[in-house]
Amino acid sequence: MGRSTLEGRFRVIDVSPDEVAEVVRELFEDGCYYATGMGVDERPLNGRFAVYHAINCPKRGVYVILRLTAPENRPSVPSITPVLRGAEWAEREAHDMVGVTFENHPNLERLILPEDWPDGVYPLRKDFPYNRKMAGTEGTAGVRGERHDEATMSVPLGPYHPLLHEPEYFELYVREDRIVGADYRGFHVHRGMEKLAESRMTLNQIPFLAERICGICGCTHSAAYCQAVEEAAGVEVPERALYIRSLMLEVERIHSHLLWFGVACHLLGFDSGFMHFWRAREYVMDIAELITGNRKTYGINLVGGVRRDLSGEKIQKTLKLLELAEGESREVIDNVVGMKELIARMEGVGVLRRKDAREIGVVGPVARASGIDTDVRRDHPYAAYGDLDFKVPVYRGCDVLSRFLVRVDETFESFSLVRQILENLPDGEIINEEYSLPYMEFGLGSTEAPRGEDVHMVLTGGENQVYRWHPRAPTYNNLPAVPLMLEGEDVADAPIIIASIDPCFSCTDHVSIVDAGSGRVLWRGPLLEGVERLRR
Amino acid sequence: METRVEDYRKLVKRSLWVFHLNSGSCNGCDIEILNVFAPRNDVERLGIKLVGSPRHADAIALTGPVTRECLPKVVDAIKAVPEPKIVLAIGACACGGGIWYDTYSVVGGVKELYRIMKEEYGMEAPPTVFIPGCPPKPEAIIYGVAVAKGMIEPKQRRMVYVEEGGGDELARMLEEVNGLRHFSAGFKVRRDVNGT
Amino acid sequence: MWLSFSLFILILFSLLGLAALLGLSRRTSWLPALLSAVASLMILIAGVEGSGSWRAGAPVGTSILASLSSISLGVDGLSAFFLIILGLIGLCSSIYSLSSFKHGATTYRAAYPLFILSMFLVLIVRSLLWFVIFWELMTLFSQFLIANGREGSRGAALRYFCTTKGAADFMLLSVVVIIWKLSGSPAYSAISSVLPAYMSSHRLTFVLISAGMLTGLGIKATLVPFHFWVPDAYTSAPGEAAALMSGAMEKLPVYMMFRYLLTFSPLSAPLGLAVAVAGTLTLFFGTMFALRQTDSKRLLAYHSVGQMGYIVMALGAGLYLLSRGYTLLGSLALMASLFHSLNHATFKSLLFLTASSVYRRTGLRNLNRLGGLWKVMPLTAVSALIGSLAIAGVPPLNGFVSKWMIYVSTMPSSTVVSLFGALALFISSVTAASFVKYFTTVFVRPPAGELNVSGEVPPWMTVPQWILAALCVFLGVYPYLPLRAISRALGVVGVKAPALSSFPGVVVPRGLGNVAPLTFFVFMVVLTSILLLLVRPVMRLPGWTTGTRVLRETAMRLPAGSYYASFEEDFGEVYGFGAAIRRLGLWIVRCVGGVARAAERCSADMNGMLIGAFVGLLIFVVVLGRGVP
Amino acid sequence: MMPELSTLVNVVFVVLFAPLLDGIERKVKARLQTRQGPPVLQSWYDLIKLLKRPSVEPSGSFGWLFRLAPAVALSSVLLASTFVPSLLARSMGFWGDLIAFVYLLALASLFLALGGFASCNPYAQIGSHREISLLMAEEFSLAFIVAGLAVSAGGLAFSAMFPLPLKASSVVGVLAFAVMVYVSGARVPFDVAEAEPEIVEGPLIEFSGRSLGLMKLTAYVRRLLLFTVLLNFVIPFGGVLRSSVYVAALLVLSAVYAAFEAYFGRFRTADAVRFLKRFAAAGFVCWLLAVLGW
Repeated sequence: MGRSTLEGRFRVIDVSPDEVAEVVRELFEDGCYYATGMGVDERPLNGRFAVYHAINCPKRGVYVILRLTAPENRPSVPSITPVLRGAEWAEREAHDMVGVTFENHPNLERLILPEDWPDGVYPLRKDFPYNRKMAGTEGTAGVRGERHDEATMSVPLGPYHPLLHEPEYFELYVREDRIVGADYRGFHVHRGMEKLAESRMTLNQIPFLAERICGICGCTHSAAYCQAVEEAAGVEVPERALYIRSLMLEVERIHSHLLWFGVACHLLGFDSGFMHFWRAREYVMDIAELITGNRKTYGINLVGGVRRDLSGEKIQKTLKLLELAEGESREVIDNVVGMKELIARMEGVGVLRRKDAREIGVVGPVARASGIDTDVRRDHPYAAYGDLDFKVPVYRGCDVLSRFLVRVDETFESFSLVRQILENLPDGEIINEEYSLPYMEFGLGSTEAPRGEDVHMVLTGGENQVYRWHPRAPTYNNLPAVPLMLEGEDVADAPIIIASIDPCFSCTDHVSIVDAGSGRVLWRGPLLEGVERLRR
Repeated sequence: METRVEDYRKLVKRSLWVFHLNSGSCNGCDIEILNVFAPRNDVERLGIKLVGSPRHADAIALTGPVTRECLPKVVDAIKAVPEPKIVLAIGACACGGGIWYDTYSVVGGVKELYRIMKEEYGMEAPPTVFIPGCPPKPEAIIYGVAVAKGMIEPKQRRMVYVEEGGGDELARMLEEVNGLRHFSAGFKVRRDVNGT
Repeated sequence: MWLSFSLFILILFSLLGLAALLGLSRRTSWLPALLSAVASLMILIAGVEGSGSWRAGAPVGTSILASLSSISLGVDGLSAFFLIILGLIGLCSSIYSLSSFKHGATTYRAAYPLFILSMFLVLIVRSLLWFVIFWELMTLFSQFLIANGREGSRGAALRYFCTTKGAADFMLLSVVVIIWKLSGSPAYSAISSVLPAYMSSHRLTFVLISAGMLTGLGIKATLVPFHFWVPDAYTSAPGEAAALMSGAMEKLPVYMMFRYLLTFSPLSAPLGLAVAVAGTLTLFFGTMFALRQTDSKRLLAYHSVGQMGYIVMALGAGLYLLSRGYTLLGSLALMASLFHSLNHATFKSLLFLTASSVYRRTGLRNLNRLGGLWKVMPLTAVSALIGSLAIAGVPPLNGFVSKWMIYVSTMPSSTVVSLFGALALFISSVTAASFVKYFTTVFVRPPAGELNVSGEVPPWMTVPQWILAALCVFLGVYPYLPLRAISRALGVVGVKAPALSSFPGVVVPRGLGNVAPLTFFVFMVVLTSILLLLVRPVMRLPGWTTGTRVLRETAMRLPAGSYYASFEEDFGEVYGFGAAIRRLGLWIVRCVGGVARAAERCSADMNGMLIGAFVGLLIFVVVLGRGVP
Repeated sequence: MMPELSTLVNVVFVVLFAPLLDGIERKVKARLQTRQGPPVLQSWYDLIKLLKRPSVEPSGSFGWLFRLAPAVALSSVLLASTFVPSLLARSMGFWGDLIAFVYLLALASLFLALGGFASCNPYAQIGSHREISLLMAEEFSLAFIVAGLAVSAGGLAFSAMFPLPLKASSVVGVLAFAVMVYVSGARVPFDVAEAEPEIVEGPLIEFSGRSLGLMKLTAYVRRLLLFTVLLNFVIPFGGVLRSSVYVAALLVLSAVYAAFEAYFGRFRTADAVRFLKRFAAAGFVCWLLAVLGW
């Protein structure tokens, strides 16, 4: 017994360059938003470059994939950024990594690669060996003070600021203790994962690679990847495997949210909160270790199913641990919610209005805190979520507190989901290895990560390989909202505001983005100049 | 070199302040580093503290495979920690580059990093403790830190077995061992050099 | 004194007169400065000598016109104390002028020595009539120091003129004439023997005369709400002139207040309280406004206002406490007031000189733009640091000792004055904050852009700064010398100063308070040196900016406008209230100075106005003079 | 005992005991966070390590001021410890009074901030200006409390104030002063100047090794001295009994304060200033009671 939960999840449409803008506009007016896009070097197949735009239509429960191609000698397609702002980075990413030019793109600057990366070398083209190292290791981003004047101060935040245990760089412009603008420079964690996957990895190694996109929410990435391949190959996944996948996804959500609560408390100077939340979280880590053998990067998902089964004894133990975790979490959260000073530091801070949220296309708890009712688990059911009963919390406060509360509600929904899964776990196989991989079949998998919608696109490559794999993490969509949230806030609130989207840069940075509060991206000119100055 | 390490161990025996340096990690190791400060493991009881500024640090907890973009900043950060210092290379990526050790945008672990530091910045590599794992469990991290503090001796040791009359082979091996010295420094080597 | 008084005055007159004449010539610009310096030195020596035997001049006549033909001069303890201040500040700013005079306008160079001369005369006359006349002259000459041809200086001078001349001096003059009428003679001795008794029986006269006298003096003493002329005037005056005005000229109203309040008028608690309230308002609003300034000289000017508040508050509190029977506390407060006058003169002129040095080298007063000058101008920087710490009241520098005396004399009294002491303590921290800002924005953190600075100012500019800096330390560490002069000064106005010195500490009896600045100094210097040896850094590394390379260092600087933004936001109502008070002050001055307002309307021309003022003054004196017996 | 000798004992006690007190506070906080926590001597271990390590000077810094800052800061608190009776009741009391004490602590803060500015680090600059903002707000509250206590005791010298006469105003004043001890000790939520996750320990960011050790010691001594003055206000007797009561009370106080600290999040600077502005009312009440003679 088995089924593919993903039937009718997406529709691929070949569009001609002339009509793409019109199609996109129609979709946009229909309430869709831009999910992700990728450039593909299809020259070995047909001598052309292709661009895939994935557009999410939550109302219809379907992703529309628009495919554009361009000949090898003139790799240029029309840009859809003028119609749909959300496509800007995806197009620039394709330009940077594959070398496709987008006509009429407002700002086709370098996006992902370091500043001293040579021009005209595109890592995701098939003729680029994945392990070629480029000369030059000088730094790139630095304090530029682009929008600086004598009455403002540039405050560098990162890459090694204790706020984030990840290398990312924000530059805040501060005037009289208020933030008047913010720039962001990502890319620090770009590890060449997509190239690695299509060059050196086999189909069933990639789930492990995908888990290492992010150490916090890796399971959701591997699940999304597996779903994409299953969709492309039409693999029937056993029910039990789907339940176990959901189980791990929910366990991961609980651990991620508890982690976030702890970090948020720490950022607000409430270290006791950090300690108590992490104590509660430790039980969740135990659950993960019990079920998968590892505390994180579970390595549970494979194409066609999962790797480890659950015994009755483990279920009993898990339930016991779950009770402990839930009890302690509730106690700590009740205490924290009762702390007036702490709540006051979150209330009305980092406001992202619903209108802005929609335009930027934020996902996950950030969207739900701004009154947008969206959840991939409900809108595009996958794994076992179609059978499970859960609520999607939506708050309208638009501030950090709302994001906090959304996560609180979600955490307890997840506790209930884990319980439902364990109680209704169907019998049967845990993996279906009887499938054949078609050549050049497109697949899309999406999951609701703790941080929001997570989209993976796959082009299968036969020979037990993928031809192209493109993951998109939720932080990619949420980050552009941060400068908006920061504007006009007290500089002391910057950490909690940045943290309020629960940013996961390593997720984002396999692709990465640039955003400037002004909408301008200011890297190249002044940056190279700066490098020159450093050399002198 | 050996005496320096002994001095260092004496210095940090009861108090070790660690600066966390993420050179492009996936967060797995970073979260586990935070985890050892959480109540269950609570390494503050061993006098270990996470500090925000490298100026205050005695040791660097390096995670990640050192991406190309991070490289100069990582070098700056290592430079910013006053001597004497050691590096705790935490996780598979930091130890050897992990799954992406040879991709175009990754330098590939501390060893490569030290080579570049030496060649391009003229910096001596600090003594290093390797804590492998993906991510290493909190217990492993605590073990590594305890080794660094001299609370326990590392179980692994560098040993060189040489056959009689090795000749050229011996010279090559000794050269290799010498090349390793700066980052093994009597703590722990990543692989034993077994000569046969 | 080996010199007879007449000879002394004659020498001073010729020195300063010659200086003024020479100032008219462009070539030997250092000569008038040198002559002024010599004259100031003589004044200083005279002040230190404080000869009570110096008397000169004929007895005062019976009518104004007759009185004008004779003049009575003399030095007593009180005027000697203020002569010390005048001599000291005059000396330092004149030395400073040695190399700065060549930039000034001719009128400026000519007026400078005459300004010193007129201040000297104000201090040594023994008749209220001549006091007013020299006071007028002093205002007149100070005018030229402000209107020196720089941009905006004319407007500033106009405002200064309208306020001080229009409102203050006319009011002062009329009050003086009334006093004379009441006491029958303008001589101090005559007034002090007749007036107190008269005024204690005529309360209304007492109130009116005191109000007029204190308003007239208060405007010059920059009391809130009459402080609005200060920032503009001090910003447009060159540094050494601002130092002279802030250091010396502002102290002259204090001198007259001491005379008036302690010898001309009866001791009265409400009057003391009123003065103390005025002082408290001044110190509070002056300093709170100073905190917000982003122009170096405006900041100093507002602090000048604030510090005058301390002096006047202590004076008022002293009066109040004396009249309420707290003899010890009252006399201590009066001592504190005088001591703070001296201290304020030293550190404020020092700070004005440093601001001026910076201005001369960079052409900037904007604290948002300035920065990093320690590396270029280390001598100025260190003296500015000492000055900043002194005004901030850091122990054991002089600002601390006098402020400490103020707190010790006010706080323990179980009267409302205790609250004023508390406010002064708070304001002291605001002063410290403000000078952390002044010092760090000018000398420490990086500038907003490349500053085109050629190096340290010439030695003639650094020497006076260092003299004053050394004084800031000396007066604090060894306060016994100034305290001796102060007891003598207080003796003149009939207050017996308590014996405080108990080496090495200053101990106020009955457990009121005690401090040992000399011990502090020795302890701090020794321990700090030991620790400095201990922490000698072994390496230099690039600054840690959380891993980011710095491409533009100047971007990462706290702008002066951002300092203490949260604090200012939370104390926002203070600023609203302060602005309202300022408007009130302007309104009062407009009402009082109707005459001046007419002048202001009819003439934008400075010369015309001056002539008009003189004519007005003459008419006033002659017309009123007739009525006096 | 001679006052000189007893002062020496006091200074040595303060220096030795202050880090220990911090260790106790860390232990208490750890227990409240369900952790075992560091050994009570941990702050001492940290300090010894720091003092053994060399210090670094940032290359863009203003060397003299940067070096001077920790030295002056520590000297000023040590100077304060010479005339505040701590372990032994006799000390160089005539060296200074409450005003001198307040000023010396402010001097330490001032040089902490100046050192921060001298390092030219953006975070240090932000931290330093926060430190001074908070200092001003603290003095606003403290000034009224000091005035109230001065009126109540009839003087500012320690001879008059230790112990305070038993009056309503003294009680209010001591309670208010106890709050100021908490605030002045840069404890959460008033540690805005050295907030680690926001501005990387603010003014201290560039200090390392010995100079950092001196700064830390300054902070510990400062906390201990604040406790000491608070206890001196209330301990009415002398002799051995006083010393033992004093030490016991120190331990209890620091445990209580640490426990409070574990249950707060950090304020924004503006919030902290606003709190202190309002708290001045308590000082005013104390003053009013004192003037009324209660």
